[in-house]
Amino acid sequence: MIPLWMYLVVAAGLFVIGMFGVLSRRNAIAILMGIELMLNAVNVNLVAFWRYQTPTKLSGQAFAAFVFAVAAAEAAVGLALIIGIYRRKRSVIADDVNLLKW
Amino acid sequence: MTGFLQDIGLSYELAVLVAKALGVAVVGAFGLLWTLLGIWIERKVAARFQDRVGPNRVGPFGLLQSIADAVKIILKEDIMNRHVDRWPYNLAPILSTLSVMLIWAVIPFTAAWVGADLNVGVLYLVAVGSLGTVAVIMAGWSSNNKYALISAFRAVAQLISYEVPMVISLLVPVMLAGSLSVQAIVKSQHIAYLFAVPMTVLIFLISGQAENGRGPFDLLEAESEIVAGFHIEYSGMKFGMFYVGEFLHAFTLSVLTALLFLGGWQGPLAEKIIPLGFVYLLLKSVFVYFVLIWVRMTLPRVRIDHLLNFNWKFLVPLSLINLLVVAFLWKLMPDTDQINSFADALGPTLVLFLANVVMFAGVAWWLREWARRDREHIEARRAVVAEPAEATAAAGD
Amino acid sequence: MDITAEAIVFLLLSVLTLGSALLVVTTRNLFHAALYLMLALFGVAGFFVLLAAPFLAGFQVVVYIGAIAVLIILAVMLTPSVTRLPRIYNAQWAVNLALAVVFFLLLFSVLTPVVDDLGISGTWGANFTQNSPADVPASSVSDLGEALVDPQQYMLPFELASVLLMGALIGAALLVSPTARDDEDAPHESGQGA
Amino acid sequence: MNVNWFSADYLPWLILFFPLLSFVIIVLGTIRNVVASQVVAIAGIGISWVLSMILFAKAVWLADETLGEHVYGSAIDWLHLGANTFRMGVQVDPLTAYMLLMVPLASLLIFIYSAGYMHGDPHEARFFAYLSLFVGAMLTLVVADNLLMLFIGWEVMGFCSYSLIGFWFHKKSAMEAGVKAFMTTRVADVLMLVGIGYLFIMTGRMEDGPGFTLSFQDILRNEEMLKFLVNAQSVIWGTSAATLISVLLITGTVGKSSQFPLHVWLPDAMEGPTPVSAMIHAATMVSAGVYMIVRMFPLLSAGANFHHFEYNTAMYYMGIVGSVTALGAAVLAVGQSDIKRILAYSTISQLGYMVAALGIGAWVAAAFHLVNHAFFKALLFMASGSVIHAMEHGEHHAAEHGHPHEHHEEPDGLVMDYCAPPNDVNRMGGLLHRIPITAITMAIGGLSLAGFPLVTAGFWSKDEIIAEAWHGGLWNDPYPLFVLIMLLLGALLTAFYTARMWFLAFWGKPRTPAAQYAGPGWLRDRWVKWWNKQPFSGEDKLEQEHADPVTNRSAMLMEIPLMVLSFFAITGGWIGIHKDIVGKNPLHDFLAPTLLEHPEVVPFDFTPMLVSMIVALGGLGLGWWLYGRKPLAAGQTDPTEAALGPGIWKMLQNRLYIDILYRNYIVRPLERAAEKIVVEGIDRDTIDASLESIAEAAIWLGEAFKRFNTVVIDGFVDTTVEGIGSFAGWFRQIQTGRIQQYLLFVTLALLALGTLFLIQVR
Repeated sequence: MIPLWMYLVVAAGLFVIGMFGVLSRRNAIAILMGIELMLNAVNVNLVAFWRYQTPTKLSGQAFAAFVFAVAAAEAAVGLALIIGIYRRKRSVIADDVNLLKW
Repeated sequence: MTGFLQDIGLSYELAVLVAKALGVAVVGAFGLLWTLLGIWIERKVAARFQDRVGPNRVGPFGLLQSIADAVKIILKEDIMNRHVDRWPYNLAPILSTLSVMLIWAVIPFTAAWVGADLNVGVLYLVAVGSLGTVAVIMAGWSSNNKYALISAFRAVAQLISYEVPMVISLLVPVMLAGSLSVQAIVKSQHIAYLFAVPMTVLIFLISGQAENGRGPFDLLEAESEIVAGFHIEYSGMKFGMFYVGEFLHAFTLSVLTALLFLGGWQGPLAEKIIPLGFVYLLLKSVFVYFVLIWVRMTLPRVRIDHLLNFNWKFLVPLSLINLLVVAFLWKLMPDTDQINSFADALGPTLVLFLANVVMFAGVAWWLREWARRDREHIEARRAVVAEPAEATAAAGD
Repeated sequence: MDITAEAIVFLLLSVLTLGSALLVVTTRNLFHAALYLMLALFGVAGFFVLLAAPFLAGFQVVVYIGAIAVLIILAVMLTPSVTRLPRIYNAQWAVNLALAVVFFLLLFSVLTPVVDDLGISGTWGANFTQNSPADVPASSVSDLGEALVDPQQYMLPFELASVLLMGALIGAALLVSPTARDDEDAPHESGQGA
Repeated sequence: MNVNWFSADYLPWLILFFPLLSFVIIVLGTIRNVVASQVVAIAGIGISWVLSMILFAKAVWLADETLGEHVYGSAIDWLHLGANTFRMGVQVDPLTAYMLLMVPLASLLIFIYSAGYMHGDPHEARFFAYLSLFVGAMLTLVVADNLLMLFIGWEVMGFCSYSLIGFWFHKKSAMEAGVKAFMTTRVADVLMLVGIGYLFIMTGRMEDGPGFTLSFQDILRNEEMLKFLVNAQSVIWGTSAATLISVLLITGTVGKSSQFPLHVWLPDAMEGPTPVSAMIHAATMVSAGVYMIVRMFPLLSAGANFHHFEYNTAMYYMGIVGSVTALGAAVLAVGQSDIKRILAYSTISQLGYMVAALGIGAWVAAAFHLVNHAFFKALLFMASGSVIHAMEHGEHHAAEHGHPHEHHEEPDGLVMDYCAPPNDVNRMGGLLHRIPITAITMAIGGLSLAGFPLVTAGFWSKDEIIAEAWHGGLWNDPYPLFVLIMLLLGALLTAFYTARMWFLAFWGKPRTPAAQYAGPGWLRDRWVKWWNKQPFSGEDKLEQEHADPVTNRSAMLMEIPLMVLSFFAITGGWIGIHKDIVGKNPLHDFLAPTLLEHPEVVPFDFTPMLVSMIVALGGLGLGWWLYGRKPLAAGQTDPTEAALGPGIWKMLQNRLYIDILYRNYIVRPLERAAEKIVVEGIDRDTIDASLESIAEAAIWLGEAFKRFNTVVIDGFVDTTVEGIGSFAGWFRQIQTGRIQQYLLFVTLALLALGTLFLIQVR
């Protein structure tokens, strides 16, 4: 079978890619997509560990399920915020929303 | 099948692969062929509702009309606008048909014929069904056309909204059967669930119809408003594939209803003579499909705000209440996990049926109150609108 | 590692997932990016199937592809004027790229025995080389269901998650409700367009 | 401690407790609510009165010699002073019981009267709080079983009199009157405190004695103690300790009871509300002084054998001061036109009677007159308050009828002959028809004051004093004779000015519009109609109620106490009629056991009685002749003024210039001396100068510190702060508001942490 570390490396790659997206994309929606990628990487990790380390205990799956719930909430609120900001400022560039500074 | 293939010298894995591929081919071919027949049936029935004759020129009773249409549509020129978003535009029709065909993978046609008896079958149904949404969105967006985009917006709003009551109503047979597997659900129906939970069936049918964008909920392709909607820019076989996808979607809904609530392939001697189950399933599905055509041909199209209001303010709460009532009663009744015969199922079915009757009465009362309030509201507004006119008239004098 | 069917599938899924993820962060057209995101998520669902978690796979498709990705597409469609920005990255993207690479190398060095094989370091790896796990119990789906509502296990987080979702539902509705824009000070471009 | 609070031993505590409790409740709780304050105050004194009556009944029941021997009472340890302990306690002997008959009753009636009189005053609740405290202090003083506790009550009363006289503190004259009363009595109180202290020391010096003590039982009922005090040499050469202590204590009374020469505060004290005057003149303040010397009489008369006309210094002191005061105040009263001031001087005069009576050993008579005087003086003051009320009302009423208000300047400070318009008897006249109840009750009180023969209380008590003086004067001892003559002259003048006051106020025709319209109230108007033989119609009643529905209640509240007191002003004296006339003198029998040595009863002699009758009737007759026969008309000169001539009259009106004398030769020089010596010499040039040099040194030192502070500490702190500030200014630039930059930092931190973790694992 496939060794565990391969899953982990794939998840790490996914995470890093998502992280790059989050850090670099100007569009807020694209940032949100990056976040989704990172969350999925975490999920892959969780499930992979569950599968390889504790297949009889369902902690990994349960946590993945909670990550789903959190991701759904985050997407809903995040997108609502982005649309609200867009209505107000006609922009979804994250750097344009920089009022909160010195 | 695998055994036969191994006998002729194939390795186990390869045998399985070939068998699966054959199964897929058979199922897919059946689906497409059935489409031709189904379209003829639908056209005939619709014609009857509209006091027409329907197709009657090609072949006996116009039976070959669909084939003629298919030939025509395949031969038509495939026009592609220069400004379309190429990849999504081309992928959308495929995805549209594919999402339906994928559903068929878990459908148990008989006691033995089932593509893949997944233990998360119902979840699979929901998951794959939601892919159809993506197809519509992709088509609507990539066409680079205002009407198509509006249609895509409507699709998102409508399909995501109606997915909620549909999934909730799907939970009811899952709960009653104690399994997510479709085959298990079919097998557990010693009495068809229609008699136990008619309310759930109703909710499922309504929300399913909306999911398909058919019947009174066909806002996605409302010809009078947005000139065919998301597939406005498609022609030729791409359009044909949308058409096939839509039809299959609707028919799949009938099949699912038959499976989940009408006992599927179950019927007299269905377990002895395996193919008989297929006939039963087909009959039940066609019956449901007839009902759906009936609804579609009878009711006028609803407005988008009505559509969403109806869903969020009526259907979702109702489905939740329904789920709670059924779950509560099911938990209350003894030995519900050991129903192995018609006699075992009789008692719980009766109880649930009575509860449904009570719920129906409540819903009827609720709707009446709602309508009354609506009427009063409208009248009050009418009075408010009318009064200033009189006042200005009086001032003018 | 032998070249088994599973390995091939894994390889394909990896390429699919990582490739589409890369496209998600690099594509200029956000709509395409969202579609690629769907693809990446689909790949993750495939991993779940491979990891014997079909329930989560179904969940992944329903929640992520059917709901979250579609919502993202909706957001993209609602903000049409910015789908084709002149620049898609901000000023710090080079730093980010370097950082991401370093981060990945760090993780890679920790996770894999490859580093050991290369002789770079003898003791870094945490040893994730196990490749023949025990079988998953047949009842894992129903076990998961029971675990989520078992007071001894995950009932509290489960209920909290439902409260969170409810809050998110209400919050999102409130944020985009028409009455919430009353105090708007930005000019209405849409009003002038007509 | 297991205490039965309703045994006679503990009941006195409760008697003084309830008014004090009312004070606390009003001050802390109901100060904002007038009605509640009234109820609380009246309930407090009412309970006290009921308890006093119970106690009095018990004492009378036990009216034999045993009450003198074994008084009711209890005491607690209060203050431990090394080997000694001050004990606080209460006792009830016959004298206390007799006082308890008068004080709570008069106070209760004054309280009820106040509820009507003070109606509408914005600070009515405060007024009742002070009244309650006043009564509580007086009751403390009355039931005290030692001199220290008595002194506490004494001083609290001093404070209350100050507060109540200056109750209308926005009025400058009232405020100054309060200060005057307080300061004048303070002079005496200091001397009295010295006396108490000296007594305390002397008792401790007695061998085989009770040790340091101030207890009445230990001192006054202890023959050896009295003998020791008489024989002990005092610090002043030639006087015994007893004499010195007595003189000091009597001086306290001179201040408290307003005797010459410290009488000046009392006439001014009526700047306070009239119920306060009634309180001070009758129930509490001035009575306290006399009560104290009555109480201490065994000590004051120690060494004297007055039954055989051998007097000691203290008695001479009392006799001379008292008789001079009795006559002098009476003379001054004749020249006053302010109704309250007339009564004030009459009080001084009557107190002089009591002090003089003690000076000749007439102990029972002094106590007798004290209580009787309290009753009729309370009556007179409250009646005068009613008159003033009526006059004020009349003034408003007259203004409504078109007579303009007379705007009068109120005196700013000490103006001798100022007389507030509503108080001026010259502006009255004919009030008998306007306020008949007041007129009649006032007539009763006046007759009692004048000593109208045989009927009134005043006659019997005054007669007893005169009889005692007569008895001494018969032996050709000049001292009793002097007292007798002074008192007789005083009695004559008392009758005269009483008659003058009453006739001026109530007789004849109204001399001003205010007097013409004087007096509201349903009862009064009803009486007016009845008196004028007019029917009192329902219409009249409606009109009245419409006009002033509240005043009717006040008027009623004010008149009830008058009627009750009228009863006591007459009958109060009947308990002390000489036993040779009616066969038994219950008062004398009751009071006598108080003293260790029972006072003898002077044999009955008809002559002094006849003389006093003649004096009283003569004075009244003279008054009637001058003022009643043909009533004073408006604008007419006072007949007395005409008879005496303007010089003497003016002198009388200016109170014989005593107040001005004090002001010019005592107060002002003292003030100047204080200014020169204390303020300038000591305070400014010595203390201030030294303080200033210290301050300058401190300032110099402060400057040095300041320099150190600015340069070193501030420099350090400023540099730190500026460094932090500039660093922050540079550092805040990382807060760009760009979320992705923040995330970059987070990631960097994560990377750093991860690396660190890895290194550690290694």
